[in-house]
Amino acid sequence: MWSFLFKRLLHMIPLLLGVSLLTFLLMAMAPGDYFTALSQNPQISPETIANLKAKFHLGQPWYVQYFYWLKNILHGEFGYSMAYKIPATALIFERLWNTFLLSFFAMIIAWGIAIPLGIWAAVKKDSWADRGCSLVAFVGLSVPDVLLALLALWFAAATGWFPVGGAQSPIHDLLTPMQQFWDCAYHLILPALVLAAADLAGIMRRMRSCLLDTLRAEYVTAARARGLGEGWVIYKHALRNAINPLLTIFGYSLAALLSGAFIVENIMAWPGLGRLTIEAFFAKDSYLVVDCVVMATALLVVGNFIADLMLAWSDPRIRLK
Amino acid sequence: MSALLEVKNLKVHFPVKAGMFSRVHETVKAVDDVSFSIAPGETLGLVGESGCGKTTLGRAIVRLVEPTAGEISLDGEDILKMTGSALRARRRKFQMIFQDPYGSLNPRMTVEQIVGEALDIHRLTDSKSARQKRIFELLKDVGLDPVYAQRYPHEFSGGQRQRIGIARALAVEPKLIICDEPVSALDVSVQAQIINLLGDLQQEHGIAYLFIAHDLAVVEHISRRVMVMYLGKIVEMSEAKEIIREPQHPYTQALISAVPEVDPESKRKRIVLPGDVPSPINPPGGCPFHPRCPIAEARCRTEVPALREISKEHWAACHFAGNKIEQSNRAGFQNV
Amino acid sequence: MALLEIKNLKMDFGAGADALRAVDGVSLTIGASETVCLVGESGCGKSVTALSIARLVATPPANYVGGEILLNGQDTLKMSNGELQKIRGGVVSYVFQDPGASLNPVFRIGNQIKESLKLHRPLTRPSATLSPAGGEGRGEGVRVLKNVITDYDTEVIRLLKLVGIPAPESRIRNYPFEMSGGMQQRVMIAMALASEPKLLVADEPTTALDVTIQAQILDLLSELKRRLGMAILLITHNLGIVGDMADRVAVMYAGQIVELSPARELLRRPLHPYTKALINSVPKLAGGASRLSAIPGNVPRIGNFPPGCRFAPRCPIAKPECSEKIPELLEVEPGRFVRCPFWK
Amino acid sequence: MESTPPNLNPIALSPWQIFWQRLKRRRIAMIGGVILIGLYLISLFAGFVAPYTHDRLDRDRFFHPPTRPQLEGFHLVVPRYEQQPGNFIYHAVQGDTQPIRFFVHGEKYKLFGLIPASIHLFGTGDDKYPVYLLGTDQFGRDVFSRLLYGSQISLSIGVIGILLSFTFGLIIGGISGYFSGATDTVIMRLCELIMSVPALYLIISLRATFPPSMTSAQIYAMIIVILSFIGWAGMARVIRGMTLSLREQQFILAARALGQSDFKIIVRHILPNTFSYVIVAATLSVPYYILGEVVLSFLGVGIQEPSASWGLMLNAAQNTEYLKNYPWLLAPGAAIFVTVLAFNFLGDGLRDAADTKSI
Repeated sequence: MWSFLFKRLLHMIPLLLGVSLLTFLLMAMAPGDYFTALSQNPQISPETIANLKAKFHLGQPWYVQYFYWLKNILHGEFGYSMAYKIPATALIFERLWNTFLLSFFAMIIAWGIAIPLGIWAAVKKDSWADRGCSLVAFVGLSVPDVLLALLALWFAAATGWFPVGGAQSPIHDLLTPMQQFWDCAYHLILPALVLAAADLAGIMRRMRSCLLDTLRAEYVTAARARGLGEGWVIYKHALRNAINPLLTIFGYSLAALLSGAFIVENIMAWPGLGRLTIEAFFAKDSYLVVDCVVMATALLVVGNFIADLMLAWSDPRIRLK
Repeated sequence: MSALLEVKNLKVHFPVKAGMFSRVHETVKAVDDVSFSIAPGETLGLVGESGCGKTTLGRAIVRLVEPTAGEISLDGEDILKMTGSALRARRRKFQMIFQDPYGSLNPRMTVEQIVGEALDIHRLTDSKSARQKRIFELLKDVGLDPVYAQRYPHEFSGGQRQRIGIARALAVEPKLIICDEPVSALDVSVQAQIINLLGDLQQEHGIAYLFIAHDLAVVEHISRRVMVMYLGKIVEMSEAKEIIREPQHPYTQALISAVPEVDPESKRKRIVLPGDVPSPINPPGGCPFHPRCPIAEARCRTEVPALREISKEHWAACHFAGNKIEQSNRAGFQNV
Repeated sequence: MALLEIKNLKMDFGAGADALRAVDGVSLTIGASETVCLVGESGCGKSVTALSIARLVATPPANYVGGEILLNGQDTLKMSNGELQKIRGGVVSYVFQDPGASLNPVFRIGNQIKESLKLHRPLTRPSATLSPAGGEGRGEGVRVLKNVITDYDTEVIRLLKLVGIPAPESRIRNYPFEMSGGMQQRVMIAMALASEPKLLVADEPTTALDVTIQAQILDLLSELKRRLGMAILLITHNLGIVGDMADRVAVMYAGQIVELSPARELLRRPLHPYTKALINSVPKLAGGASRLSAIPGNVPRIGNFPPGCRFAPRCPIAKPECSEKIPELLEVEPGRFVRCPFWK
Repeated sequence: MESTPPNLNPIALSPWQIFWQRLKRRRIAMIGGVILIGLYLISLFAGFVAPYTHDRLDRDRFFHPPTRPQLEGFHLVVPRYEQQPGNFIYHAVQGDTQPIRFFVHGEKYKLFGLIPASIHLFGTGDDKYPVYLLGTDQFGRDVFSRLLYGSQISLSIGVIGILLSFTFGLIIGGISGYFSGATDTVIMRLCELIMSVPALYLIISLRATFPPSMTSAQIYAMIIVILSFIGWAGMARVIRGMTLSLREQQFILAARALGQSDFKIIVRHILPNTFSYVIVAATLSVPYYILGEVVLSFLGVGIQEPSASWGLMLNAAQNTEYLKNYPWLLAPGAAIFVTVLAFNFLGDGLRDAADTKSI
């Protein structure tokens, strides 16, 4: 098992390097840069721009820039945001944390509802409950994130029950820590729900089909033949095995979640990585875009690694081979 | 008698990737130094348990698996040296029939297309009508009504599918057919049909067979000579009748005694071998059979027995060939 | 009273117009400590008949149309789920064809066996080990008194030893995939025996195994039967196994029993044309004959059983009337039943 | 010894015919299919069905609410709407109506982008009595007409994107699986790289490599290129997996034993056996391409004004004030929903129909 995990861990490094290289290359191919816009500003002297360019090695070929960027990363520096005029590190990590928070809670909500619902639908296969779930799932699968987020925004604006966007209220800094916590939760709940709703249907259907598959397995018949109760057969023997394929699709679900978060952040003004990416994109703040993409990828890769960890823990065939 | 097929010191080794950095750690010696020959029109039976390398051996002969070392000559030509189109052209001479009647036919092709493909590859018919005539002929040869030529495989039963597979192999008029467990997936009452069909076709066309199976009774019934394989090696080879009457190798003796017997009068004593069929990844040293052998001695653990001629045309790879296993020991049974 | 009495069992797959009859009027009895073989080719209904004893066929799609399955005198077809769970394992245990698939891959084998023990033979405090004398059925007839155990692990190890697994103390912590097919089948047998059943149903227990391993498992089964004295219903397509194991044999064809007879007599002198043809179509070691007498045609699929005698289209002695009326299963000699009016 | 199959169907059915028969029995899939055919037909004839062109501005009627046609005798009529001075609140004027007429002359458009025409399916022929079935947007453009014009972009991007990326995925995956070795390793690492970046982040990075302002045709092509660049990887991986397992199938071995060439084995044996999977996967993936365009245009980096696309139209709805007062601006969202739902219905039915060994 340890060698398996170690191998997976080592696997992440070339992957992240590859992704950063790819993004860097794409950014280098992008026409114009931050300074194109800057140089059109008559208030900024060409010398200032030249200085800035030199400072950030922008005159150099892209691969040289990449090595400087990489070197900085190894020192924990994520470069400098041209648009924000601050070192990117703090910015990135704050936004990363927000995206993580949003995705994490959305995931908890989605899996927390989808798993029991999927089990219920599988156990009550072909009943009205199953059909109802499957219809709701169809609708859920088909509502685009964009529309859902807009509807939530509309709902918030129409009822006033939820904040219309943002991660905290303007007076956040004046609140006591307890109040700050509730303020955060209050801002988090609607975007997290939207994100979860988009993800929920897929997981539910997967759970249902995985469980149905294992319920057809011969060891389930064998367990019944031993006189085990139906509940025990389903919840111990079948479910325990149905979890493994579900864990392997965790990665896909996480990727969808992060893309969904990108949309939700931008519509509901949640200050996460996705929103930062778009801001940086429009500002031609290319280092920041690269940082964002690498960070989002890292989040996904680490998520997949955790899924592998759980799979190895759950499935002895992987753990012991 | 000049041989049709001559296999000399054939080895098929597969690397097993294991460990952290996928270095080659171990090799599976699926086929390890095997030599034999088949005369034209003859049936050679090959029997062994799962994982003994019999399927790999069959596939290596038709070059579906690349051998590691050795020589395979067919009609005096070394087919291991051939590549590309030369090999493809030579494939007319040797064909294969597969075990799984469901997996061996492309589900998206009609019977006519399946059999016709063989004709097309080697351009065996020069007109559309000749092609169809030949396909109908082949279907009749294997006992199928040509009316069903436009049907898809899923409409046929297992036995009928196996007939289609045989027709496909026959289409190129091969001299040798490797039959890889052709009846083991079939119902008992259908098995006999296929066995008889193979026998009839051999009589009619003079094809030689290498007949691979795990069922000794089937192999013995259809073959003139029989080889017994264990962990990649031939442990015994002789005429079929002789090997049943006078098995020399203890493994062969156990195998024969383990065949369930329909006749209630014949009370052969069942020899129950202890232990499992070992994995070919780490075969035991010395004689590969020694951990399960009831008559093994110290010598068997270290010294690999050579395949030697015990009596005329009867070969066995055992230091104590001919010694009978008398006691039927209760395998792995412990008193509780 | 026989241990198991199947009376005129009829079972369909599907219902209404789409119903396909899979088992059509099967009657079979098994006495205590008797070994009965159910022989037939694929799709003849032998496995579903066997699974029906503990009602393990899912309904739907299966649909019991008629008949009774009396186990210890009680009809399992009428039992509630609770009662069924008591007899499953408790009275009748199963061993299936593919041991790799019938063991749960994610649990250690020791725990899987323990699960059966906990269910059917819960621990008794040492002080209470004095069991009431000689009670076979306590009250309801489905309850059977079991040997008392005081420690699960010891019992698991004893069972593993019983089925001939070497070094059972270390094996109990193994997962199924760490064992060979033969060892897995031994574990399945140990699990079936854990609840001390009266009847062991073995559904093609050696079909997925190698010949030498098959010999081991058959040997084990006969030895266990000799020691423990339970009844065995052995499902197989291999007539060779019958001679070794069975007291009586039932031969099934297309959902019906066509011949039922003491094993040795059936093999020595089969009466039904299908049984005869089946025996003749199997190659025998040193049999000599250059040509097997094959049965023409194909095994009929469920839903496509021919009218009248179902074997008639493939039968060498069929007469025109065979295709019209389904013949009865009649006792033609003491203990020998044949479903063919022309058996002579 | 003749062995004729006694259980054979009287009619020979090809695997495709069986597939179709199974599909026909799934009502929900057929509903999805019919909806899709309808949507694509309407989109094809958008210029004719839409009463107005996508860029016609009605400067007198910003945020006009959806027109409510009424039944007057045997005629469908639309009322005239009057604007409250000073804000965008409109009221129907009672009694002042015009009948809706069919096949009316209206603005010029080009059918299929080629044939000049000016006949519209319906309209009043009088600009004082506009038919704004779904209201107008902030520039006074007819949302319904824009929805139809937008469908041309949104719906076609899905299909063209799928065709492109699946063609690549099929070829690359097939090659990778059949030949294995170093080619395989390189291709699979590349797929992994692409798939390990959350899709939208990659889309934005790719978008950055194109100039910010392009013609609408260029933007259209760019979106397809971007989406296909991301889409081929997943397909290639799956096809490779299927090829690997098919390669070991005995009918492939049989073809090799017969001396069939590698190329013909791939074309005749391997690819046809992946088709049913590919069709199912393609149907279920079209929504992702449609949504990809929606998101890009919504974020303002895709289709640009004055062209119409569903994502771009939704962009206007992002303003909470608009959203609260003019909810008809969400109409494109409903259109996306219906389209995606129809694809999911059809795809699910296709999957069920294909999901057996006998095909």
